[in-house]
Amino acid sequence: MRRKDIVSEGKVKHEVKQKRIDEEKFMAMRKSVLSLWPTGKEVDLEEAVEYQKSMPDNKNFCKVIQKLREEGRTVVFPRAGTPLVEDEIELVQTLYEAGVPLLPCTTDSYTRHLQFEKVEQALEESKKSGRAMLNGYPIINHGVKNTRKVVESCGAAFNPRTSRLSNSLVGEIAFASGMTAQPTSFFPWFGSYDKTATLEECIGTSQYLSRLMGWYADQGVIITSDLHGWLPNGVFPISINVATIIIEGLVAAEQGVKSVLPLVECQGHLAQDIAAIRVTPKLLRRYLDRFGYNDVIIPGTSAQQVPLFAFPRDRGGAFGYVTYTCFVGALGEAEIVSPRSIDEGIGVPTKDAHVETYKAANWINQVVRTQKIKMDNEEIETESKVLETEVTAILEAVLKLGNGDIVIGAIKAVDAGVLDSPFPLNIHAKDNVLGVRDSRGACRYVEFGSLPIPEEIKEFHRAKVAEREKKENRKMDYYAAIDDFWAISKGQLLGKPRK
Amino acid sequence: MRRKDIVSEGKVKHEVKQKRIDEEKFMAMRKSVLSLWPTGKEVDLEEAVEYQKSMPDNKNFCKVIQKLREEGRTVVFPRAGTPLVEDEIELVQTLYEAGVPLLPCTTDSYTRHLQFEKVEQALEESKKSGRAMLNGYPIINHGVKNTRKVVESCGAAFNPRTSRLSNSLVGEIAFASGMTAQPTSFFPWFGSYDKTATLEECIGTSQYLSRLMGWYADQGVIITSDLHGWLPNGVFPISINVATIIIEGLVAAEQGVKSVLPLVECQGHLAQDIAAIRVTPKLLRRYLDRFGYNDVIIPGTSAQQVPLFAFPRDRGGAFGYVTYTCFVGALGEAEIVSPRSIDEGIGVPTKDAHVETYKAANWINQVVRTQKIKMDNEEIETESKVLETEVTAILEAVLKLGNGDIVIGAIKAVDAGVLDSPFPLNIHAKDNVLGVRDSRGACRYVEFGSLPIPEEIKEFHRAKVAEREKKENRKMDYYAAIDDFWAISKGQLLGKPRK
Amino acid sequence: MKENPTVITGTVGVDAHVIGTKVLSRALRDAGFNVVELGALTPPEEFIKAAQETDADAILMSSLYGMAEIDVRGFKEKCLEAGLEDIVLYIGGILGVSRHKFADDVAKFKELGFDRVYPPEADLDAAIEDLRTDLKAKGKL
Amino acid sequence: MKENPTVITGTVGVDAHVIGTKVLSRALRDAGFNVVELGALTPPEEFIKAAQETDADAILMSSLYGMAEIDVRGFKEKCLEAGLEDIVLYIGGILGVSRHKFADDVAKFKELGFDRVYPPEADLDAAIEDLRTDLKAKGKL
Ligand code: B12
Ligand code: B12
Repeated sequence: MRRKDIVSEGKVKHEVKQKRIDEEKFMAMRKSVLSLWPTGKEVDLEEAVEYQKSMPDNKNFCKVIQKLREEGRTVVFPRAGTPLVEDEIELVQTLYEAGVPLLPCTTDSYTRHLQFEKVEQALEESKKSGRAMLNGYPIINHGVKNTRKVVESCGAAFNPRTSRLSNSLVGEIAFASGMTAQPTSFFPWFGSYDKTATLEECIGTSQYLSRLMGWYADQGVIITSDLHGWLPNGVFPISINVATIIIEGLVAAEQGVKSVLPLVECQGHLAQDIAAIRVTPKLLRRYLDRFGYNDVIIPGTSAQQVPLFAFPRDRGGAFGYVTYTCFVGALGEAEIVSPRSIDEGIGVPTKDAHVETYKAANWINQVVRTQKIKMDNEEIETESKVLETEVTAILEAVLKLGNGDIVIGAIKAVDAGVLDSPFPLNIHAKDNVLGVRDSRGACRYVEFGSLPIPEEIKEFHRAKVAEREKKENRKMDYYAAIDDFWAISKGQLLGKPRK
Repeated sequence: MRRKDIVSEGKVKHEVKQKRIDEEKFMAMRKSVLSLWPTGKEVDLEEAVEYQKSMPDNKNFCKVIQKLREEGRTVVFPRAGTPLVEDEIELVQTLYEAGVPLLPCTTDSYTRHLQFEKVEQALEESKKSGRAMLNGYPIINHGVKNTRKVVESCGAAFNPRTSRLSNSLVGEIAFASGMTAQPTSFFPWFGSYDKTATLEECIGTSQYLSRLMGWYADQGVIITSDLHGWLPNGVFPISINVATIIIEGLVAAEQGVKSVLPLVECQGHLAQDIAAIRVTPKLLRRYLDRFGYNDVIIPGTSAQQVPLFAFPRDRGGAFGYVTYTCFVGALGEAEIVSPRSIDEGIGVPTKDAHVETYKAANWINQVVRTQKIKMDNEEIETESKVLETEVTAILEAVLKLGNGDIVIGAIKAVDAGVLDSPFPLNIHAKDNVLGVRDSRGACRYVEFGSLPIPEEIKEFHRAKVAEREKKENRKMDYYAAIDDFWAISKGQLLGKPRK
Repeated sequence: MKENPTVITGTVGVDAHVIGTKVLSRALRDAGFNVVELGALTPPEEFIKAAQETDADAILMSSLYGMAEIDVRGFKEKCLEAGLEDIVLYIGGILGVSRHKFADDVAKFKELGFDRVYPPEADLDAAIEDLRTDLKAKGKL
Repeated sequence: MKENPTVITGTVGVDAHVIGTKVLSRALRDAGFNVVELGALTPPEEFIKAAQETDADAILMSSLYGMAEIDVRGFKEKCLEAGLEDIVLYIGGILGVSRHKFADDVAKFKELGFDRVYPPEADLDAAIEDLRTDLKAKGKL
């Protein structure tokens, strides 16, 4: 059952540190990766670059976001993928016509586990039965020729989503097919998806894709990497997430990536979320510049609603949460919002649930952005300062640990608990930290573990937590954190104590 | 078919001006009103006062709103009513348990047209068939004894909604049954419901109910009047609505009403809507004080989403509009928001549609109010100033026309078009005015008619409209107004020109 | 054959929703029709009276409050009695209560004698084209 | 009869949703159980191995990603083969894909050999009460 032996970047290994993989090594790695499945042969980098260059601006993820920023618009980035090429074409055309200029290409679970023979069977069955027998688009089995048909079928720019195992080969096929973005994030793998992989292994996998993007960039084709960071499982101040986004950005930049898109997790507190939407790209820019990656573009920002919390299971509450997130994202002037569907708490969303969700989201986005509302108040300012101070302190500690090498630093920082996040899935994470909300719903630390948060900021958190403790006359501990974790699904920001 | 001969206040008339109806006259009027149907005999004012006084604070509309204000909460005020007493009890209990502390009691259409025999038949049929054969609760036929059972069945405070014709008798039965609020608004009747009645007739009807509330107040029982004003049919600056709310407040106060609740129509532009939520109670207070009604309480404010516009007919868009309105109401710190249901654009809402709507609304209200978000920016300030200036100018013009008598002034102002609103239903309204949105979605005048708007404010409107004209390279006229009217239902704030 | 056919508009029964019929009336006027605008809350009999008095070619009725079916029962018959056998009858708006299929409305109101039935948010330009077609067919345009 | 019965927790198959099983494990520990916490992404065989090694009294499995049915087919049989005929088997989480009735999950997983089946947002105190009851019935508490 353990698949640690199968690595998506093939059998050839490189040394994992903050250093560009050298050309020769990279080409050897590519050979190994492309040999994982016959469609790998369809990838011809030179021809792919020509193909990419022949495409108009609306097919380039980076350029589309830059245009959205210019126009002051916010759009939804949905999740979608279906097994057969013809169905996928219909799906992406429908979404594009519904006003979605940026599209994902979500792969299926077999692809994610590199089980390509099973995909073949399932495709056969899908064709025969007329029903989708896979939960996504098997991009590797379909290969470049077929996937180009999908890409060319509508005016959107594409961004595939897949697993760590399949990341490298999916990227090869996707970019050769005209897709122009993909996550190079390694912290989500570590924190949320992969139980036993070390951070070093996760970074290693990620560097391949970044290097591939870098190769395209060298030839003048800008492919965007979206940066997710370590996802907070539950109520937790966002500074670790932001710091790890920046680490991922630096790692991508070193491999030659020229466009990075930070994905900011919105946790429900308006001032904190708007602060994060503003501070994240600002600090990312600062650190990129500091290390000389001045030519790396940050085309915009995406406000995310990754399922951090249990989602409301009633349709009313679900729409409340979805629209609220869009409201905050649009007020924060993010170019993209990524809400979950209203069926999030129930199961895999139906097509209707998808469509209704995006219509509600677009309603809010349009109506809010038209108004160009100025959002500034003391709280946003305070939260911005606190976030900036925390992220800076964390990053400096990481750099120190790595002696200036951000990769080495990150690996050591995880071992030392200098990077830590609650409820991690990975056995190598420390899991010594915890967050709760304060009495106005802002996320605060209650257990700092070994996080390098400056003392005066710790005091700030403690005071806020104490305020709520006094107000509610109970301790803010693990149990309170769990109550807060459930709150959003019950239409509240603050958890009520269980009887 | 014309029912102008049947007047709800019975056959006895009073002189319509800003003067309290004298006791003797009022009692004669009451006798006539109570004789309209046998249950009128159940009303014994002295006993009713004792009954009202025996009830706890949570049954009093005014006190509930004062408490909400203290606690910094926003709640939904729904619409609901069903014919049989037992069913109505079940309904109000369900809503109360769902977290709704203020409940309507919506009457059926037969009651609204004083067709009490038809109600009797329909009640019989409802009992036999087990299906609701009336579209509301026939409060007059059920009478005081039955209705007290409804009022006592849960912890909410009640506020009946009915028509002009039935207004007086419904109030008599409702207050004797322990309900503690009702609209005394006459402008909606004039502007939206009654085609041929003059404003004088509408005010006459309204004064009866205000006097009745005043009578209760004299005995120490505070009954709240909610003030709606002249509802804008379509995109139209809110100043006429606010000015007429204040006129209604003054008329109610003169009759002895001691608690008035302004209902502010939200039109979708955040800065304007928040400005209106703040300015309306402030100006209402100022004018009440100016005329010596210092002891009249304004317990809070309600942010409304009366169906000014065609509503989105798709569920996603409907949830977008509903939650957006709640968001604005909660940011504005209104104690009540009154969104329409998500089925508004479709037809009479199902029970599920009601429940889902209120759950979404409450999600937003709770999450936003917990945060105590400070909303202040230049635009809100500008819109507040403009609104205050306009409303003051309009009210001063009305008072001048009436030589200090606000009732006479209002009647003359309507004839002169000094009070006017687009797309009126009433044949006596001038209909010489029009509104459109500016390029950021704020409602502006394009045709001022005879409205007494100060010249510099007119210039402000003209400049904003010109800006949009330039941007869109088309004239902002009747056709643009119609495009804007449809926009909200299409997920936009600004209408797009029809091809 | 007329250049400017006369048409009657209004909402029927005790329906107070006036905006739609106002918009429709203006569109008809802009399109060159002679419009007799009865406004909201118009009893069915008044439509017939107005049609007789103005020798109208069509009635374009609106209803939004869901009770149109009851309001217009027997309307076609009354038109015939009043000698309006040739008049074009249209109705539009929200013609039923609660969620329901528009196709059912069409069937129901055609049965009740209406020539054409329009859904909410109907495209008025298309409706006016329909009207021209129907009037031409009857030799009235 | 034990004072601190031993229970095994974890999410089965390739399900990575670890939060629920972490919360459940802590609640069990707080309630005095001896908890062997296997965490997320645990193959079915590992549950059995752990149960054998620790002489466990119950397995409380979680699954949220909708594919539990496939993961636990034949699990009861393997328990029997491994000599765990007496072990209490619970499962909870989101046990099917898309909108569906929880009652169907209950039927399905009881059929597959589980003693009790829990819905999303299940009340853990109640579940622990159930566990005590079942363990008592088997003379294990
Ligand atoms: C605005 C409005 C009001 C305003 C009306 C102001 C006024 N005097 O006009 C006010 C607040 C007063 C109001 C009151 C009520 N309303 Co109202 N209202 C609406 C609302 C939101 C919009 C209606 C509207 O103006 N649409 C815009 C206009 C331009 O569109 P339209 O009328 O459909 O017309 C267009 C087309 O349909 C077409 N068209 C129309 N007629 C015809 C005819 C022909 C021949 C053709 C070709 C085309 C055509 O042309 C127009 C332009 O494109 C609708 C819900 C919705 N649709 O969003 C509810 C709605 C119509 N109202 C409703 C109800 C129940 C009421 C009340 C009974 C509520 C109450 N208990 O107080 C009262 C009724 C009063 C009465 N006696 O009729 C219900 C009707 C339910 C049903 N059908 O099952 C609705 C659907 C809301 C709901 N879901 O409950 N309402
Ligand atoms: C957080 C989350 C994630 C996080 C998980 C972080 C982590 N490592 O734990 C991340 C982002 C990584 C994630 C990833 C994915 N997710 Co996810 N995720 C969620 C979400 C929002 C919340 C889950 C959660 O933590 N709930 C809170 C915990 C405390 O509750 P719980 O686990 O249900 O447990 C409670 C009870 O059920 C009970 N309980 C649980 N087990 C047991 C057992 C017993 C015996 C008892 C008595 C009680 C009990 O006790 C707990 C406390 O009360 C849900 C949707 C939702 N429910 O809101 C989707 C959801 C579970 N995810 C889903 C999917 C599809 C995925 C992905 C496949 C998405 C993708 N394509 O990337 C991946 C799967 C990765 C994998 N291999 O499993 C789907 C599953 C679909 C289905 N069942 O039909 C859901 C339902 C979302 C959706 N609607 O699509 N997800």
